[in-house]
Amino acid sequence: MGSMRLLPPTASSHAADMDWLFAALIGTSAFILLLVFGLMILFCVRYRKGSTADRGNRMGRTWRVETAWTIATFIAFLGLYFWGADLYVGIHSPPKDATDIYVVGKQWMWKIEHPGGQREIDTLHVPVDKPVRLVLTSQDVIHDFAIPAFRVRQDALPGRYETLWFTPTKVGEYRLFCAEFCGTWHARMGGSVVVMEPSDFQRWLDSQDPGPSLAQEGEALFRSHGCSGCHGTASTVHAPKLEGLFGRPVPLEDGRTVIADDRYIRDSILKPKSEIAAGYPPVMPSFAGQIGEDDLLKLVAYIKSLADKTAGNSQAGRTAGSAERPAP
Amino acid sequence: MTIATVTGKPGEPVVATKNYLTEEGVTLRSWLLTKDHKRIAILYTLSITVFFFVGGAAATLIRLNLVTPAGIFTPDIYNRLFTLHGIIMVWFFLIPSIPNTMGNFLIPLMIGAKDLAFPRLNLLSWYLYVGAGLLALFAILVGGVDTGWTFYTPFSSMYSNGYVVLALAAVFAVGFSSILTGLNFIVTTHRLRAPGMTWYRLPVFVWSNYATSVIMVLATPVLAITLALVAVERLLRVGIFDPALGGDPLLFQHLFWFYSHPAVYIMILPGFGVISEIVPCFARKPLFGYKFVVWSSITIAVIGFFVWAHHMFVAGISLYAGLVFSLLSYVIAVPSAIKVFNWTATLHKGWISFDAPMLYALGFIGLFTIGGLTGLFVANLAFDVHVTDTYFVVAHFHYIMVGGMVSAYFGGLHYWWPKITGRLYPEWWARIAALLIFFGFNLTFFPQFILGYLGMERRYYAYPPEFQFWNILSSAGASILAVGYALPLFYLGWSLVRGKRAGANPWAATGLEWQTSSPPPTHNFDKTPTVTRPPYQYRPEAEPQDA
Amino acid sequence: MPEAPANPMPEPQYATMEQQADTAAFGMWVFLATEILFFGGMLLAYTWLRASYPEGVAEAGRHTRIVIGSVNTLVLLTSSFTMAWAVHAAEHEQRRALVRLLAVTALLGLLFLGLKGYEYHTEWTEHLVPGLNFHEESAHAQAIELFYFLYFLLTGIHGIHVTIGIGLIVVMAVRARRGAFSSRYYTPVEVTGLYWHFVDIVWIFLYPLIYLVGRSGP
Amino acid sequence: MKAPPLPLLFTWAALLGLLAATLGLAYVPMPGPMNVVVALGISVAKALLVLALFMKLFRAPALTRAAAAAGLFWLAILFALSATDYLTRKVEHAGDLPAPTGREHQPGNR
Repeated sequence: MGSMRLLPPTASSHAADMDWLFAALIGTSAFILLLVFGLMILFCVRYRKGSTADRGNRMGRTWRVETAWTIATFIAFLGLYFWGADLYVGIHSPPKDATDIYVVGKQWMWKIEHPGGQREIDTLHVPVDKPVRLVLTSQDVIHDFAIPAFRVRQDALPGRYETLWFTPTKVGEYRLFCAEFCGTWHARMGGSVVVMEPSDFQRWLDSQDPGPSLAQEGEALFRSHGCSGCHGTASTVHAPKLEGLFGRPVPLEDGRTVIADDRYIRDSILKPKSEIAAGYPPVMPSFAGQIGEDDLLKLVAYIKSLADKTAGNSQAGRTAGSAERPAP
Repeated sequence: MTIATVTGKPGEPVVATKNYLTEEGVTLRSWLLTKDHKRIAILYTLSITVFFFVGGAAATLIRLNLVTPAGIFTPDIYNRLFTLHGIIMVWFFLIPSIPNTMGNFLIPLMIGAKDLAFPRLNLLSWYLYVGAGLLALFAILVGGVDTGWTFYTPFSSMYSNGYVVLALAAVFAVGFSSILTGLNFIVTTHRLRAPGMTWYRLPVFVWSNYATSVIMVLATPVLAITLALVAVERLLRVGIFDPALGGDPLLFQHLFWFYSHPAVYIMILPGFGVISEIVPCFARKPLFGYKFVVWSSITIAVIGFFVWAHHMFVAGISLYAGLVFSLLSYVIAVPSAIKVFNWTATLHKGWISFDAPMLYALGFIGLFTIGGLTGLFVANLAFDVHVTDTYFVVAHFHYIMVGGMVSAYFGGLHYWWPKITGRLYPEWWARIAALLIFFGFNLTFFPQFILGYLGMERRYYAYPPEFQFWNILSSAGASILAVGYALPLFYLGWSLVRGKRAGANPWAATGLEWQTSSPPPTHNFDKTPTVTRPPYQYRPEAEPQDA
Repeated sequence: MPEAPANPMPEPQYATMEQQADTAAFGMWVFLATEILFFGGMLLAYTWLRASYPEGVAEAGRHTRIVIGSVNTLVLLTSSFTMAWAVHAAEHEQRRALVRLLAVTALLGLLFLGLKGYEYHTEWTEHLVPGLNFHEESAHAQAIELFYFLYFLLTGIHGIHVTIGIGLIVVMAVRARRGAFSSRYYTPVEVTGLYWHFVDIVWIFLYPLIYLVGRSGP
Repeated sequence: MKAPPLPLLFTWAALLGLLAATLGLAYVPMPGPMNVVVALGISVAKALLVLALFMKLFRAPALTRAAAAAGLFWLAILFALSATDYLTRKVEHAGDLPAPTGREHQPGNR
């Protein structure tokens, strides 16, 4: 039998803030609860039928009391609202230097890919005291990536990216759950989050067979799906060149201009006719249904890796290799 | 309250010679084709009781399964159990519970009318309810629906096996039953009040059923069309809720919660009404701040529509939407708090007696206060990020729905039992049941708050071993609760045969329903009463006749 | 054979016929409020679709049969007019006029359904029925399919309402012929009229949302 | 059969006129969302005519008008509050955030 634990482990930068908020909520509630229960019990005893307590001078006008407690509760509630809202905005504002880790949910497992290409299932290794941002998506139904020890959770929806960030503060192993009902083995869709010292984490990273990086895999897919036939440097088809594209504005056929971000790349693969770059014929076929979510991530990563290239020099591996390592 | 004509002299027990139970005949046909609101209320009470125990049986099995971390049933059986529990309890017990039983019975009596405005629609509503209920049971038990009562897409539309379309059809149909009831209550309250029965002379029970009806009429159609869209998506594999088909699953959630959050108020507002009747009667004092209580009901009914996306704080809605919906959710907590303060203040300087209905009412106030206060927790944006979809939420809404609404249902049932059946129930048994329910309930659901904060997720047939301690406590409480809920079945049943005959007004209560005989005649009043005073004019010296 | 006296007694819960008549009309208005939200859910879905796939919806809109849609609008608007006239006739106890106008209204309703049925038929032959028989080469095929998905739902559910309305009107016509109504008692005709006008109003909004989308485009 | 009452006849004529107008204007290219605005504006005008004159709403008791208004008010709630999410949701899109590139850690860099 489990122990009589009252609080989950406190292991992220959000967790301590959340526990303070929890304490404030409990304090406010306890105050109201004791007030209501106390008065109720007091009245029930004092004014029970048959008691001789004085019942004279009953309150005639009630509106003053009513107004007073309406305003008092409203102000207390507003205070709690702003506190929670402030934290919520924080939970949704990842720091710039957060490391991105991709998470794809599918019935009934979490597939996790580190930026260096290391892959794991149902376990997430992260270094302590480093901000981490998870980019979540799902291959089938809605899942939810929940880490109670970090006090965070976020639905992973099919067809779009959601994000979630935290800074682990305590080395250890913590529970990971799927919190949105997703079918038969919903209760078994989870595992653990392992928080390690940075040096241990680096060792762990190195010991993993990283496989090709996301971008390198993306480059392979770029060829195997025939993308390079039109978008490649040697192609004769009049198709937009992808080198140096990412992050830049793209003028569209209908006069609008969009930034070539993750969404744009993703949509251009799945729904190529929706935002046609100005000056190009709308000839690209849709790849919707042919490329899975994890492959899409790789393609996007590849196109991103071409961001600071100029046409004619497209070797993802070399590009990636020459990039600087993350600050230790 | 001054009444022009009542059956018998005031203060004297009226032996009903002519009453609705026998007047139209006692054949099955006379019951199944009745247009009398009181008989339809009885039909509803019987069928709702059946569904309550079906849903309760599922709950018992759920708690049984959760005694061990590995679970006892297979995940598929467990998933069907909580789906059965959710669908039956929400649509076939909670939503119709008080409105369709006591509301149906009492609204015409309380406003001095002979029947509801549209008796045929009322009967049709019952047939829809029963038909839909049987269909839902068939779909879940035979076809095995495992979507949960929320039917989230794309799981429900594309991935779930089982008779999901039939279950959707059942909920669609019961929605129309609910709409017809709401429509009938709104129209009746507006058009059939007795002379002198002004709006501010209406009992709070009528007001809160009116507020409930507004929600029923305006929210339910959105649920109906949403579920229809899911069903078509499932049948045709084309639709607007599955991203693989070009749709948006959040659109489903918006439409679903546009109904299902206000539906929470459908479930609790009538309970407020019942408590507002019981507390003044047993405190022998007018309700404190009548107008505030009335207008907080109406405010809740309207603002209840403004808060739905607080179910979606981690579902992928925008940051801005989260900020708006959380603020609105805090706003709606205020009128709920006002009600609790008013009931408590009603006790002040009263002459309080602790008959069974009052015990249920006091239990309601306590449990609803805890449920409402934990609502502040889950409405809090940041806190919700930690506890959404955990047992914290489960405990929160069970405190409102079961601790609150079911207590109110039982309280009202005991309070009006003499009026409905003409018999008194054994008081001590009723008090024991009320106490068992209160303690059993707290033992069942309080540990779930702790489980939720620890991170135990909803809809898990198995869980990590460190959660077992609290789960065992919860399951132990559930067994006490089950006994508490089963008890009234026996002693109320017994009272039908052996109970002492009740007079017209055993509690010496005010209100038109107590001015006619028990059980009332088919058309309620021999002559339409005239009302000259506000409600709840209690005087301490008027003692209950049969107490 | 008259089925009911021209000045019937109110049902027991009402004091007077006037109270019963007013209550029935009010009940219908409350029901129409429900109906607004029923169609409202689909309209929100439509709005979402149009905001998400503007080009696809515009292209799909150009596929629709503008002639049938416009003629049908004309038919329904006219039927609403004859219905209003019928209520006026009932009020002034013009029994023959009432019966005829109700008949014309019902016939216009049937004409609407007939044209709608023909339209569905052409859409079937053009492979525009989502899920059952859909084939579209366009780049916006998915959006077009979703548009037609909502199109069939909206017009289908509207069509069910029209059918119910025709049924009610026929019943009213038969009862009117038997002399069931008088200037004191014509509530059922009035209430049926309210329902029919509502069905017309729904179509007034469906018409531009379905048939006029993207007409100014290429 | 007597002639129809003039108000009804005029209403009918006005409705047909508006129908012609909306049909014609639909083919006129207008900037931005103006086509939709015009089309829906004309629909609102038509609906008001039907409500006011065919359904006699403006002569109806206040209660009846309240019922009709309630339906529209709640429809407005549905649209307005859904819009708080849909009109602001892009902000949350992954594409707007600094995105991973797969460059940080490479085998060659070990």
